[in-house]
Amino acid sequence: MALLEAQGMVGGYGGMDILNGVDITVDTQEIVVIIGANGAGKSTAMKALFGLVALRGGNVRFDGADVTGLAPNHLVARGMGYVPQERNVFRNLTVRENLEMGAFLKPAATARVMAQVFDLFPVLAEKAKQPAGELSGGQRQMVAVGRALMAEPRLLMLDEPTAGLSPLVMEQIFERIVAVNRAGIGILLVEQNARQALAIAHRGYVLATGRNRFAGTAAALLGNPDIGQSFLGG
Amino acid sequence: DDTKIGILFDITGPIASFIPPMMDSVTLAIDEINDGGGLLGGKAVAAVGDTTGTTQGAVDAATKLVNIENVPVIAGALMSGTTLAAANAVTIPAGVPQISPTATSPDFTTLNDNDFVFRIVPSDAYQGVVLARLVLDQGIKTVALTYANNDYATPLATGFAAAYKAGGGTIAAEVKHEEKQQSYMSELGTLAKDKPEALVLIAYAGDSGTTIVKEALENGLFTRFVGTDGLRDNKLIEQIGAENLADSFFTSPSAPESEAAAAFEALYTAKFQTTKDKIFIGQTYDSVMLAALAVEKAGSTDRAKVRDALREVASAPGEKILPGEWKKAKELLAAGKDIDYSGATGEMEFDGNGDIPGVIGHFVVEGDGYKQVGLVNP
Amino acid sequence: MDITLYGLMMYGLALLTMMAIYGVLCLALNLQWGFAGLFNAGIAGFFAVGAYATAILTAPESPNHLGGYGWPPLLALPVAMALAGIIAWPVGRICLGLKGDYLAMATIGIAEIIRLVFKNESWLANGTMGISTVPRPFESLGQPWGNLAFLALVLAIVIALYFSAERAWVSPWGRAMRAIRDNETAAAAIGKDVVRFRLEAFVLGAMVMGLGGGLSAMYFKFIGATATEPLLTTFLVWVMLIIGGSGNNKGALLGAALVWLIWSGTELFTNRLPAEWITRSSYIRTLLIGVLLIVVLQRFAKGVLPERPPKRID
Amino acid sequence: MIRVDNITKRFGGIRAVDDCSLHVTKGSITGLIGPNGAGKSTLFNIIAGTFPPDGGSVQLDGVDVTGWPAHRLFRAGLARTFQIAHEFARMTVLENLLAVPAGQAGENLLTAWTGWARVRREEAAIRQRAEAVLGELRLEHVAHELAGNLSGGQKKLVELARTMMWQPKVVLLDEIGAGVNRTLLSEIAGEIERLNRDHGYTFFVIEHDMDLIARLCHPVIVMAEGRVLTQGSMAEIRRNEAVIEAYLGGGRTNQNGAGIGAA
Amino acid sequence: MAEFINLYLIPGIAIGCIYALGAVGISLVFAILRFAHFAHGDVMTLGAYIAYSLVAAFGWSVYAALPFALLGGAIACVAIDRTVYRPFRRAPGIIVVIASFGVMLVLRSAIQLGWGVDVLAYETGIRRPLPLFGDIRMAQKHIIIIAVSIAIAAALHWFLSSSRMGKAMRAMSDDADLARVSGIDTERVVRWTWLIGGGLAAAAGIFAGINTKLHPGIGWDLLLPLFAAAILGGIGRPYGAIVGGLSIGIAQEVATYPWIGGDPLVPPAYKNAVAFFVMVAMLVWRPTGLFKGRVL
Ligand SMILES: Nc1ncnc2c1ncn2[C@@H]1O[C@H](COP(=O)(O)OP(=O)(O)OP(=O)(O)O)[C@@H](O)[C@H]1O
Ligand SMILES: Nc1ncnc2c1ncn2[C@@H]1O[C@H](COP(=O)(O)OP(=O)(O)OP(=O)(O)O)[C@@H](O)[C@H]1O
Ligand SMILES: [Mg+2]
Ligand SMILES: [Mg+2]
Repeated sequence: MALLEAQGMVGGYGGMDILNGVDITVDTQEIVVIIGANGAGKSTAMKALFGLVALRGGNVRFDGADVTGLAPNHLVARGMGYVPQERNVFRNLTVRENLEMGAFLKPAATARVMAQVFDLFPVLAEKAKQPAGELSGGQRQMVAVGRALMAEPRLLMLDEPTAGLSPLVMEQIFERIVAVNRAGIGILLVEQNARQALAIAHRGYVLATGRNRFAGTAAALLGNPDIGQSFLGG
Repeated sequence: DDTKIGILFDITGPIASFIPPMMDSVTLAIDEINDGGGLLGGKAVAAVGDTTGTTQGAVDAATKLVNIENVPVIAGALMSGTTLAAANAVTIPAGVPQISPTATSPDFTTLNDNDFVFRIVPSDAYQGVVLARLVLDQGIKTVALTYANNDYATPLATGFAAAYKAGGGTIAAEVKHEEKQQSYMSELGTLAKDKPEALVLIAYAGDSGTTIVKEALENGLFTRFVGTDGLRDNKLIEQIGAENLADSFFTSPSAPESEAAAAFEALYTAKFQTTKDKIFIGQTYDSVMLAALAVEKAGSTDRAKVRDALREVASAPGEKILPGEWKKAKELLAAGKDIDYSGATGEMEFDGNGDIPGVIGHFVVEGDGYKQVGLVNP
Repeated sequence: MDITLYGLMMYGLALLTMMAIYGVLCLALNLQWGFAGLFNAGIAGFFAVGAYATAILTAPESPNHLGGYGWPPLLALPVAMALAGIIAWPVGRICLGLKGDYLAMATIGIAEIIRLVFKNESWLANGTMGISTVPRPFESLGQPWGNLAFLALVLAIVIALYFSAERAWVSPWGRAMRAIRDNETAAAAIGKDVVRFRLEAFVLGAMVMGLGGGLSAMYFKFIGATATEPLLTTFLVWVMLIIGGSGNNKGALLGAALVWLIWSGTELFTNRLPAEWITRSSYIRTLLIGVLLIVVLQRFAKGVLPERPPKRID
Repeated sequence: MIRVDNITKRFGGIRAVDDCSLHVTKGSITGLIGPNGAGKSTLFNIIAGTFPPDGGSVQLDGVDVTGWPAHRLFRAGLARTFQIAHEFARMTVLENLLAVPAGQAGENLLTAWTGWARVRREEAAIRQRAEAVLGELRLEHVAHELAGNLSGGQKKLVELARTMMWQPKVVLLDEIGAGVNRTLLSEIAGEIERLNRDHGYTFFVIEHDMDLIARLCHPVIVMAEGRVLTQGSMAEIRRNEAVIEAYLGGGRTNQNGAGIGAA
Repeated sequence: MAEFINLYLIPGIAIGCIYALGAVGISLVFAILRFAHFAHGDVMTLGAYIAYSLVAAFGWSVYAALPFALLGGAIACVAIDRTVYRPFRRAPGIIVVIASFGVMLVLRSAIQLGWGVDVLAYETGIRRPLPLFGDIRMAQKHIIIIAVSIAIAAALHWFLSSSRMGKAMRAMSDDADLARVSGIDTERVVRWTWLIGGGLAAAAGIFAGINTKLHPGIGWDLLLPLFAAAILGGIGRPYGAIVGGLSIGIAQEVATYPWIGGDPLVPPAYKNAVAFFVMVAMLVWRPTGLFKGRVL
């Protein structure tokens, strides 16, 4: 059974529709990537899934239950985790506090999970007491991913988690995503580093102007010359 | 037809706490007029405007009274600043007579007003001089002086200080204070430094007055206070306790023959069940009564005529009219007789500037109220 | 009802005059807030400088305060503006480095200090007693022509200000200003001298606030301590601008008109309350004003006329 | 073109840039890479005058510009983008560009009031240029959208577009690639090459996308812990053990694909 | 010296405590909801009047009424938030400031309608201050005001630093959207903010009433110094607000001491100017307040 299943999402900001019917499914144990041009509506789709953009049509089911329109804190409680594309760290809180906030609904496991996060991103342990706003762009991105992992979600939604990361760290993040996924967590990923993302993914979607353009296995998308031409940089 | 009397009061804003009993006084006057045969063949109606205690609000409210309510005459405003603004910007140019019950600023004396602006309290310049006389008469040779930084207290204090020094008194310390503060202990520290005999305190009881008296007593800095009409308020006795004010004394505009004052007192008590004198209610009543008498005398709502009639009904000669005698006044006027209103707060003999000379009473605390123990002449 | 046409007209004149004077203040504030994002909460201070300067310059000589120089009113206004600007310049130099709300509090603090100086230094402006001999232009024409002429003067000023502000809004100057408002680091990185632009907006706005002060001193023919209370000269202007729509000069004017209508007009209704409510009607009026402001705001959360990017220049 | 000598910048206890010296030659496209937190953006901010250094000096075209405010540097010919997009959020995309050229006549209020004809003429020229830039970056359809409403990648494009509105001598690009679609990015790379070739702009580029760096930049400077680690061609850099360890990693995800993943 | 402590310093501290309690609420609201709450002074007034009603109705001491009035102020704030401010959650701060201006007018006139405009007092008569040591004396009310303020500050410190809700407030003050994404129920945080801010405001209002007397303008008259205190401490910094309140309260009293010669250093009519001067000077020196404000 699909962990996350969204059908015919229509919605946007103010009066304007950005999504004109987007379907997205993520199965348990699956890594799914969304790619598309800038402004295609990828982030908007993620926000809609997470109850941050009001939907005028379509519905979202998580774990079998209809969660359309539920507030984010309920979604987090049900096991969804989300890392936004922009403004994804608490800039004035220290790194440690940022991670603690990630575990807000599961305080008991804080110490254990935080150790894991520090394992993954050792630099964060060094900077644990520094306000996240003073970190370099890449370091912040690590904090953001770490924060989402703290809640031990069953579905992790990442909006361009590797933007601005060094190749080494990008590699590590993708590795970790795979590891997290192996632990039974579904992953939904928006990426512009699309080749690398597709390399670890099972399936992928291509969005264009708020609609599903292509969908298929990662290998199929990578192999499609049209997609390579228009979205993967040739 | 009903006839409107404009009431321009500072209902909200800094002196809001004085207003309710004054409004009762307005009601008292209006009811009396209507019970005694009405005004100009109809009823008298109060058209109320709220200055909000600011220049802008005063001008706005006065504009509405003059133009929308079309009043022939206005009683008000109360604070000197709002009264001046309303007069300058609205009533004088429009030619509407205005009678302030309480505006004490000396500026009114010299105001270029085409004789449209009157007031029925003596100028601060005058009360200040009288206060100085009284303090000297009580044998007090050195005082500390503090006054609120507002348009009521400042000229009074200036007048007092000049007259007191001229009369041989010494002002050991003089401090101007802002109203609405949370504490006046530091001011009192300065004032009490040379241990003067008494504290002359010119402020409203409802504002800084009570606080200063209280803090001074609690800290043993002063035991004797000298106040003016702003302080001579029952709130002071309620909150401080009469026993703590035994040595203190006050001045306030008053009536020479207490016949009129007593008549008013009886009327007010009968209607509002309280024997305690409330501040400025007499002046309010008088201003409304004068306004109505002038309209009645003028026989129309023509504003210039009302203004001319005002002096006639207010001044001698003529048959004395006391508070509560509207009916009599109306009959006399109908018969073409001259009348002379004798107000709750004194004879209303306007001079050329629209001021009254006024009589100042000397008050002390007795029982749980104030008692007039004499009149003071400068 | 004894409402007369003449009375209505006179009230209308007064209403329009007040709206226009507040319109001047709103345009000034829009220049600072709507254009440059400067949170000036010290309108009262510059208003006071303009008002007192006008009063001192135009009033006849008096022993109670400085001067009384008896200048012709129309000569005094530019000087009042200049004085407000001269005060604003160092204030701006010191404070414009402050961000948002800190700037607001600093300016409010300075305005209060200015107010207290006028209130306490009686040699300067007769302290709390104020100056009650300020002449109003055209008053010799009598009523209603004098009032009408004065209104025409104020309206002419408002119109001139409005068109100047509109031109400034569409011009590259306004664009640079908005860029600075949105992101000062980036604006500096594209070559905008942030300090200079801000100071220009601040000083210009303060001068116009001084003009508003001068006009209102003339209109009231009186300037005293209560005329410069922040409630009516700072906060109400903010209410007007925000309700009308900041970043929109038309909104600024509309806000001034609408809010003043609410402020003043409510009394006409509460005055119709039964006689027993005589004391309370004023509180009810305040209540009504508050409720109306909230309702309008909930209905128009971006102001009645929200900010729009200017049309292209051509 | 840019000469950085012994620049140091401390934030509290940490030295973000530590006695760093480097040189960007005129007409080059110089790359700056290094681990996250190496101090690259901080160095850019110092060069561009966004904040002053604690020590050291910066020269632009032979002139000592240390401590110059940002707006003055821009006028001296230095344009830059921000890593985290600094768009003018309540202005349209078009206006974001129109605001750029320095010294517009209409930026003087008196001229705006009195010399409208001149302002109009100037504006027409600026607008033409802006429209061309928008076209090149695929932003024409959002020209009248408020910049604050753009998607993350579009905002980065606006950053880049602003530098193209001005004829600078040198452009500092701080990770314009992050979040930008790869196909579009390679077109942007072409544009950068064209500007460099045809107009002689010098570029100084921070980027984590090695494909882009390899295609565009020579030389490439590697920073780590606030200092220059090494410098050379991309091919040399790729072989440098220290760089691989600190920055490039195994490169498995990096070189087209055959990854670590489940696929 | 004794005179300095008795007449200048101690009243200054008491006033400072009142400022601090009010300013903490302003600061909290600022931190969480990002707007300057204009009606805060009138919430203070409301609290003071609720206490008065209890004193008048049951003959209680005002200190017994304090907890109930605190609750009253807190609940009133939550109610106001729901009816007025909630639609503005995503609106720019200035809009909400203006809405709170409307609330201020409504609250004040409601108080005037409900309780009248007369000047009232919790207790009447004269109470001599208690001798502490030497010539140092302290009024009972001042002892209580200062002691209760310290207790409240300590409780607040515990709440913000140790409780989960306190942490959630910190997160939300930093980035409300991200807090929601992290699973924090932001509306609950908002509710707690108002409960605390409203309660503290009520306490401040009651103390102001105890210190002097009660009238419908009591809170409004304190509003500007409260803002000054909140800003001085650094926006959104409750501890800063406490320090700011105390500094301003003490500075404005102590500045009128005759430090040089026999006259007050600053004429007392300029007391408020001192408060603002301190604030402006401070901001020039430290542009974001003593505690570098922005979040809790
Ligand atoms: N404003 C600041 N306050 C305190 N520390 C800062 C500040 N800005 C940057 N730092 C610190 O300085 C170091 C260098 O940061 P910088 O942003 O220059 O890195 P970078 O090389 O650009 O990294 P990235 O590739 O991730 O963007 C980092 O450790 C960061 O935490
Ligand atoms: N807050 C907003 N208000 C209005 N429009 C918005 C808002 N955020 C995004 N948009 C518009 O919605 C469209 C889709 O934006 P979205 O952020 O979903 O794109 P994206 O696919 O994530 O792009 P990118 O790869 O650049 O992040 C864009 O055209 C953008 O202009
Ligand atoms: Mg996106
Ligand atoms: Mg960087």
